[in-house]
Amino acid sequence: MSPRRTAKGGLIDRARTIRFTFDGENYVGHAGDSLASALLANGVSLMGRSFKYHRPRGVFSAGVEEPNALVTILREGVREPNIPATQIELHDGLRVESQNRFPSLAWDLGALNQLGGRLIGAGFYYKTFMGPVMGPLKGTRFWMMCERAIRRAAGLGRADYEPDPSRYERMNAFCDVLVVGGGIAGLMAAEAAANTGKQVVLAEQEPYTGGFARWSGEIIGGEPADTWAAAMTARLAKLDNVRLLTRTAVWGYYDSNTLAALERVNDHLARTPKGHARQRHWTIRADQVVLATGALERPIVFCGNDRPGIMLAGAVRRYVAEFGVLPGSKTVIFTNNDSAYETAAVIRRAGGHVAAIVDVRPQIGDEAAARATEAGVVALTGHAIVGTRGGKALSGAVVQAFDAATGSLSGEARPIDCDSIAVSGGWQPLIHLASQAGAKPVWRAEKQAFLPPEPTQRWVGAGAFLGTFGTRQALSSGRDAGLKSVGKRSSRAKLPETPATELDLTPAPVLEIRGKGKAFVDLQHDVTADDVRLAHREGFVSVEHLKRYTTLGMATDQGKTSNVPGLAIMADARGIAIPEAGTTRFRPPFSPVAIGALAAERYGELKPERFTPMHDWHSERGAEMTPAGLWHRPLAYANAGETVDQAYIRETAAVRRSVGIVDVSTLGKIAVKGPDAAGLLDRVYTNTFSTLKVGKARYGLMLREDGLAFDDGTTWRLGETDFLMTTTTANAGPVMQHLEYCLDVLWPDLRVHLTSVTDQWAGAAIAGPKARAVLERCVSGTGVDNGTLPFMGIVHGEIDGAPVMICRLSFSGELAYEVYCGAGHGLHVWEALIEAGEPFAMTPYGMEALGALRIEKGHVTGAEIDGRTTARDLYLDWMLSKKKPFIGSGLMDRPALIDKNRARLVGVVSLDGQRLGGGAHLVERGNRDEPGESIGHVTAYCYSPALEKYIGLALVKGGKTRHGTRAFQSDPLRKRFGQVEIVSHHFFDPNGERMHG
Amino acid sequence: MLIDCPHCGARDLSEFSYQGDATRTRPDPASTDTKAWIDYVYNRPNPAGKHREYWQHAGGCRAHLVIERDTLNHEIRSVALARRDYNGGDAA
Amino acid sequence: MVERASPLGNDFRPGSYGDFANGADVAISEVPKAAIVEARAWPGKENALAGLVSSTCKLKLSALPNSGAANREGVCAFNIGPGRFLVSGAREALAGDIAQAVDEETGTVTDLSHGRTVLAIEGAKVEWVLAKLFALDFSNNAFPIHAGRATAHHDVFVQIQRRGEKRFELYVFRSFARAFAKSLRRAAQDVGYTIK
Amino acid sequence: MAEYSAFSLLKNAFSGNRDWKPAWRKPDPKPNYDVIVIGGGGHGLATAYYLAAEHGITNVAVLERGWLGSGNIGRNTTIVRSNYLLPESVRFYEHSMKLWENLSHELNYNVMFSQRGVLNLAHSPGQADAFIRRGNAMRHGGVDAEWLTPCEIGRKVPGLDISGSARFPITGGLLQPRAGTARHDAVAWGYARAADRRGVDLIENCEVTGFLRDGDKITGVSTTRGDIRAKKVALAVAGSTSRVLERAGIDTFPIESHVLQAFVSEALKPFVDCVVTFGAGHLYMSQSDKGGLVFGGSLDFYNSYAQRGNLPTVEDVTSEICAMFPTVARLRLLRSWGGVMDMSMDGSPIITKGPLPGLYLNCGWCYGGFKATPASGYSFAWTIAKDEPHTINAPFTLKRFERGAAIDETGHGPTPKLH
Repeated sequence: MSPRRTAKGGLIDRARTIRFTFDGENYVGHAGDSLASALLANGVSLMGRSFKYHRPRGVFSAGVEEPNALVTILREGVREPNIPATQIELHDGLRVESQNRFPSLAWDLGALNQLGGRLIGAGFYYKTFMGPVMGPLKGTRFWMMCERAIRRAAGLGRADYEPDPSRYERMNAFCDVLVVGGGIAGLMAAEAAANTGKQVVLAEQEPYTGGFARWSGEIIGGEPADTWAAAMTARLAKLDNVRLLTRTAVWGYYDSNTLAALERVNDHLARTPKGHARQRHWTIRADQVVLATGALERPIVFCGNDRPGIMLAGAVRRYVAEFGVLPGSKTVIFTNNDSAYETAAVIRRAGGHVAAIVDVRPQIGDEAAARATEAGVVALTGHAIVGTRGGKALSGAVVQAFDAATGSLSGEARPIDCDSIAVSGGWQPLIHLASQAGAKPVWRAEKQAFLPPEPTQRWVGAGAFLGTFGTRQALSSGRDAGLKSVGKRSSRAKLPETPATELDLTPAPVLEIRGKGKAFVDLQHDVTADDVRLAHREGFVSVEHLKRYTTLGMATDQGKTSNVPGLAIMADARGIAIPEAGTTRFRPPFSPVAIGALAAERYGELKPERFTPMHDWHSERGAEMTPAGLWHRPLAYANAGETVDQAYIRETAAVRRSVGIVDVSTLGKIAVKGPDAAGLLDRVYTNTFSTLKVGKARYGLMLREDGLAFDDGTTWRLGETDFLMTTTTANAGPVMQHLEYCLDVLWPDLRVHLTSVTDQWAGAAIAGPKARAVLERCVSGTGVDNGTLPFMGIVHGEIDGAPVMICRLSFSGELAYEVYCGAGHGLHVWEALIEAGEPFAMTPYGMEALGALRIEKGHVTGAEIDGRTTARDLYLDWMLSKKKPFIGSGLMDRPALIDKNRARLVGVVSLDGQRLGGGAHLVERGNRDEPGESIGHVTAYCYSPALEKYIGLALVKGGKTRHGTRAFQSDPLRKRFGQVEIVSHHFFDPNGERMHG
Repeated sequence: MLIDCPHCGARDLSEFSYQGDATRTRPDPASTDTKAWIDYVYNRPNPAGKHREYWQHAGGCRAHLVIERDTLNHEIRSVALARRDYNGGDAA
Repeated sequence: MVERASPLGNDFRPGSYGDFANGADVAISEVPKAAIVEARAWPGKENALAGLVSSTCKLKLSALPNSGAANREGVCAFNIGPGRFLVSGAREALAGDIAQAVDEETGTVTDLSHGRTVLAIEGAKVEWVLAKLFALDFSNNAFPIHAGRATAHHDVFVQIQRRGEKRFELYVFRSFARAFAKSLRRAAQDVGYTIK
Repeated sequence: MAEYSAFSLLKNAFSGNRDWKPAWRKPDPKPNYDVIVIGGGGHGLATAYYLAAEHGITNVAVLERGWLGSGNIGRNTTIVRSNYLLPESVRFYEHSMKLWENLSHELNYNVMFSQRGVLNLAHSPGQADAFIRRGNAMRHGGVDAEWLTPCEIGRKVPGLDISGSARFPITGGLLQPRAGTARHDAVAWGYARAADRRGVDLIENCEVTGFLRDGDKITGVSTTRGDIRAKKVALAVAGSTSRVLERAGIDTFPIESHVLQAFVSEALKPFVDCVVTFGAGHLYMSQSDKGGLVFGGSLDFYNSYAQRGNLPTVEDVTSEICAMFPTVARLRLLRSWGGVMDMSMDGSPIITKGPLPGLYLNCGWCYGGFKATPASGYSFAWTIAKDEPHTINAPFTLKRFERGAAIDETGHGPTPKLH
């Protein structure tokens, strides 16, 4: 028998025993236990260490607000740190470790930090560690040395570097009503809304719905409350229009009633079934939301309030009633309201012992007194706990007379033996989501709580969320909210009967007992009441300053139990009311969310892959692939034993010598159709397209509105009103969007349609002196001779039965053709071309050779059109029409854009046989160590087999005027330096004889 | 955030592409008034409150929309197709 | 006639996958469509275009947003934008027929027969699976039979037509088809699926 | 006011920490100042400090609508770097870096500047070349920069996916060793305290509602705490620039306000040392001294003053961090928040005299203002004091748009959302 397990009672399944380990020790619990309840049942009260002082801590709550009992779960081969023991459902094989301790939880060296207590109060680090002004530790060195130690002491759990093996998924949901919280109010709201036939989603963060009904011990509708809740849940589950989500925390309330929720689908199992998600990220778009999120209990702050064994009174009640665990053998209750009296009675009913009830209020009502009597004690009214005893476990409390009106203590301090204290400072509605939705919470003095604001989005509140406590209120406000959410008025129908209670949950305005010793406000971050007062003394009085200066409320629990007491202490120090001290805005997530769950199906994938029709062919030929946006493109087809460099040089040479073939399917392609198609092109291109003849193509350049170069490509006139525009691979999307904007916004009068046909066409470029010969061997239905297919001409024909469209254009400077066919025929045509090329040893080439060929020709691409260059910089001024305006013509002549000293396009040749480098700079001074000012940079480089030299393109100040001069390549990052000659960027066949041949 | 596309209906923010201020007018294409071009290309009212702006339903029907949205709370007050001459739009 | 290659690759093979111990709840297949075109009307000509498409394809297509139609021969059409329709069928000549039928005063027709790949998904859990990928309401009320939607899954444009109570056809850009099929299959893992 | 030191800390510890004084006074506004700085964020406070410290101008008020440091300095991802491409930027941010390196001493306030390095990962040969171009530009500008191979990156940053099979394989990385992070709030508080000690009035909860004018000339401001006159009025209000300028009658301006979200995970033991950025998307991440992984990505891409973002960006950013560090998937997001960025038309700031007589303007920091705080304050103070720009901010005027001399680090042109 577990030392603290009650003989009977609770909702656990005592017949099912579950084995688990904590720090390597074996324990047993029962189905239905949380890790926290199972550890408590085993008599384990020390569960964690605090952040800063490494003080021993036990579990403080029974839910999501837990600040102390954080553990690391070891599951599926990875570590999952910082999980509250209160949120872990016990399952067979569960392995957890405690955190932030060395060498063990019981004996932790970090606890030495406590010796420095006063020295390391709030903000101490801002005042020191600045280090010496001179010497080896000057500057930031001394601080960084200290920081190293601080960082090691800080942090909580440890992560490892193993990739998370889990699957996550995203789910989109739409509903009329989303009910957040499956307690009594939430269930009532869901039923009321569902009965009208609306689509309802109910989300409950705990494993079971019912909430308070599960442990209240009350009667609802003539049956035990938990039975009532279970039956109600079963009824809802049967309805087609209701989706019940348990283990689902709604954590974010975004614009347009879009809410985010995390479902822990399989965390309660020993392992996630194969193919299933560990967690599911829900995005729920709800017409209306019912917030029935309940309330959290907050503590009273007193000296020594952090010892293991001190817990919220409501949590104690839950452990006893829901889990059948008594948190101690002798419990002292400390409260400022009536709710804790029920806890006292519950402890006694379960066979436990209440040592005392200490109440700060001078007197109490009859109902509370009756509960005290039932618990076997007389309440010590007008008293407070002023200190505690014990080490790693609580051994006693110290009690003194207390005047709630003045906050003063009097009389003798008396010790009371106990190993458990249940404390209640009243209840704070969970208004996080309402605050995220856009409005500020409102402080209500008569309730001593922040209440929800007026809705700024479409939500209705219900239950304890509204600051009205009690089962009766939950039943009625829940049903009302459900009806209101579907646009119905409140019902007069009878509600389930439940006995009235006279317990007064309005707390006395006492949230701190001042005394000597450390009184913790934020338990996890070790922020004490004195720290709050220190912040006040130093002027950090605004709530945001307080939070930032002391770190109050910034721990993993986000201050769920500490925010209100912290504010109360600051307000008291400033002599103002709590609302004047302010409240911070709540930010998503309400409770921590696995980052992988938010990445969901993109975890491990990030972006979809894009393949050309010939992709598998490239792979089979051993091409090394490289990402080009989302596409995969061959870098080079290296033969066995060949490096990529050797391969591209071979490929480049083969094109110049005979013929090569390259996959150009990735080029952006846009069908531009309609009577005004030519007119549109004239407006977006710097040059003229209306004069282009049908069956011909033209190279075009686009500018941005600010006059800088945007994109280039060829556009083919397939018919009078039918153009095929090509763009660079990278700019396919932006150009499409740009053109659509032009048509929708700038020139809606133009009758032009745009369609992305990038995927419709597979493309292969055949380049080299033998290119025509290759086509002659395989093309039918058209001639490809110079007369039929002149430079920039287009013909239609067939290759091995597949229709093709061939345009004679050249990026390489060779006689070259682009062969386009339907993408579904892409591989077929490619293979036919390869076969036709066999007599000429046609060589497939990749991006590197493509680059080398274009560099030899001085063609520009993305490295030169980098968003900062003008047409003139690239010596493309000949393309700027003077006859018509075009996008960019208005601003392209601004003075700095036509400045003589701008960096302009040139060629560079390495003079010392060293390779050049993309991104290398050019300098005038021949001093490797002091190269002086940069005059430009190399945009692209290659080894040119045609010139047998390393060459490159560069943007250099003055451009052409430097032709024939010498400069130096300075590439300190690659540790290269050497002399280059600046030449024309037309390295190879400057008059284009080869491509026109 | 949801945007109620006049053509497609309410869709998630992730389907839309923001295209900026919709109150500027482009100078006459042939205009050589540099100041007017500068104003058009660079200057924005950038109000805190009601903002008239273009969005494209890029992950949907591809139409550009004119939206009136409050930049203080993201509330959308009106959505219309930038091209109002589509019957399809009016029928929605 | 040269047969068209599927972009889906060798991984896309018939069989049962995922958690199908209790039966596969959806089936995924590639739908061969020899003709896919986008027909697009000039402003004010939407109804005229819908009429031309209807008479050419023998179906009842309206110009209303998100609407669609299909006939018994498997020709289907749906609206994907203002005045924009995606029309498809198994007969290759359909593309040419529509192009012929639509005169320049009504609109334009662009052949996408090679440019789009069509995947069908059907079965009891089809809505559950699709809801993982798209922020769309797939319930019958919100998305009736024959209706169409233009949407996106992250970087992939997808046009969807409901073809039955529990059947949808998804049109994706061909170059993304393999990646998209992978996403779709992963989304169907938990319910179990077959590839037909 | 006492110096902060280990000794003062010890002395105060013995007296129960009861003798600490406010870090800055809470004065009422005077009717007249030499200079009014509107905006008590990092840049405004730094400006006030340098006016006093460098130019002896101490009759200065900083007017803050809320509480000091409540703008973007209180809600950023704390990265300090000078790894820029264009010479104007390199010069400016390196000036800032040098001020950072002595800032804790200068302010007598530990701003926890930790020079742990910033590493930019590249994922294709083209991107590697672009980063190398930047690194070389830095080296030619006298700034530290190194190129790391994937192997070196793997050793420096365990947990990164450096495999060739990654969706976007890492092809190398640009490291600036002197870059790092600083404690953002401490920077605001340090400047505030140092300015206050030199006589500057820091006035919180004082919103500027209008401008006092003599013809065109700005002669002061109307505030929620009354009219205040000044010889010079300087504006440093980040995301609110357009709103405040509107009160001076300036209706359009090359600025858009956008929301940027940032994220922090639960605290962990040391996990990653340097700042890492992911080049196959847009993501930057570091670990705070408390242990949280602090990260951010792109804007939400629409004009906003709401300080709250939306879900798609959250999903984008988290999927990128998981692609970079697969193990992070298992860790938990603790908190997200949003700030309002003043996005300029070329992605570079505006620090200038004008646009009206008596007015001085500091804005357009996009989402990189934090690292610039010292140089921004320094050069803005210079501009205010001397009525001409310092060499480091001379290129950053409004004129650059008219001249076509945009300083466009990303090359995206006048599309603020993309900078």
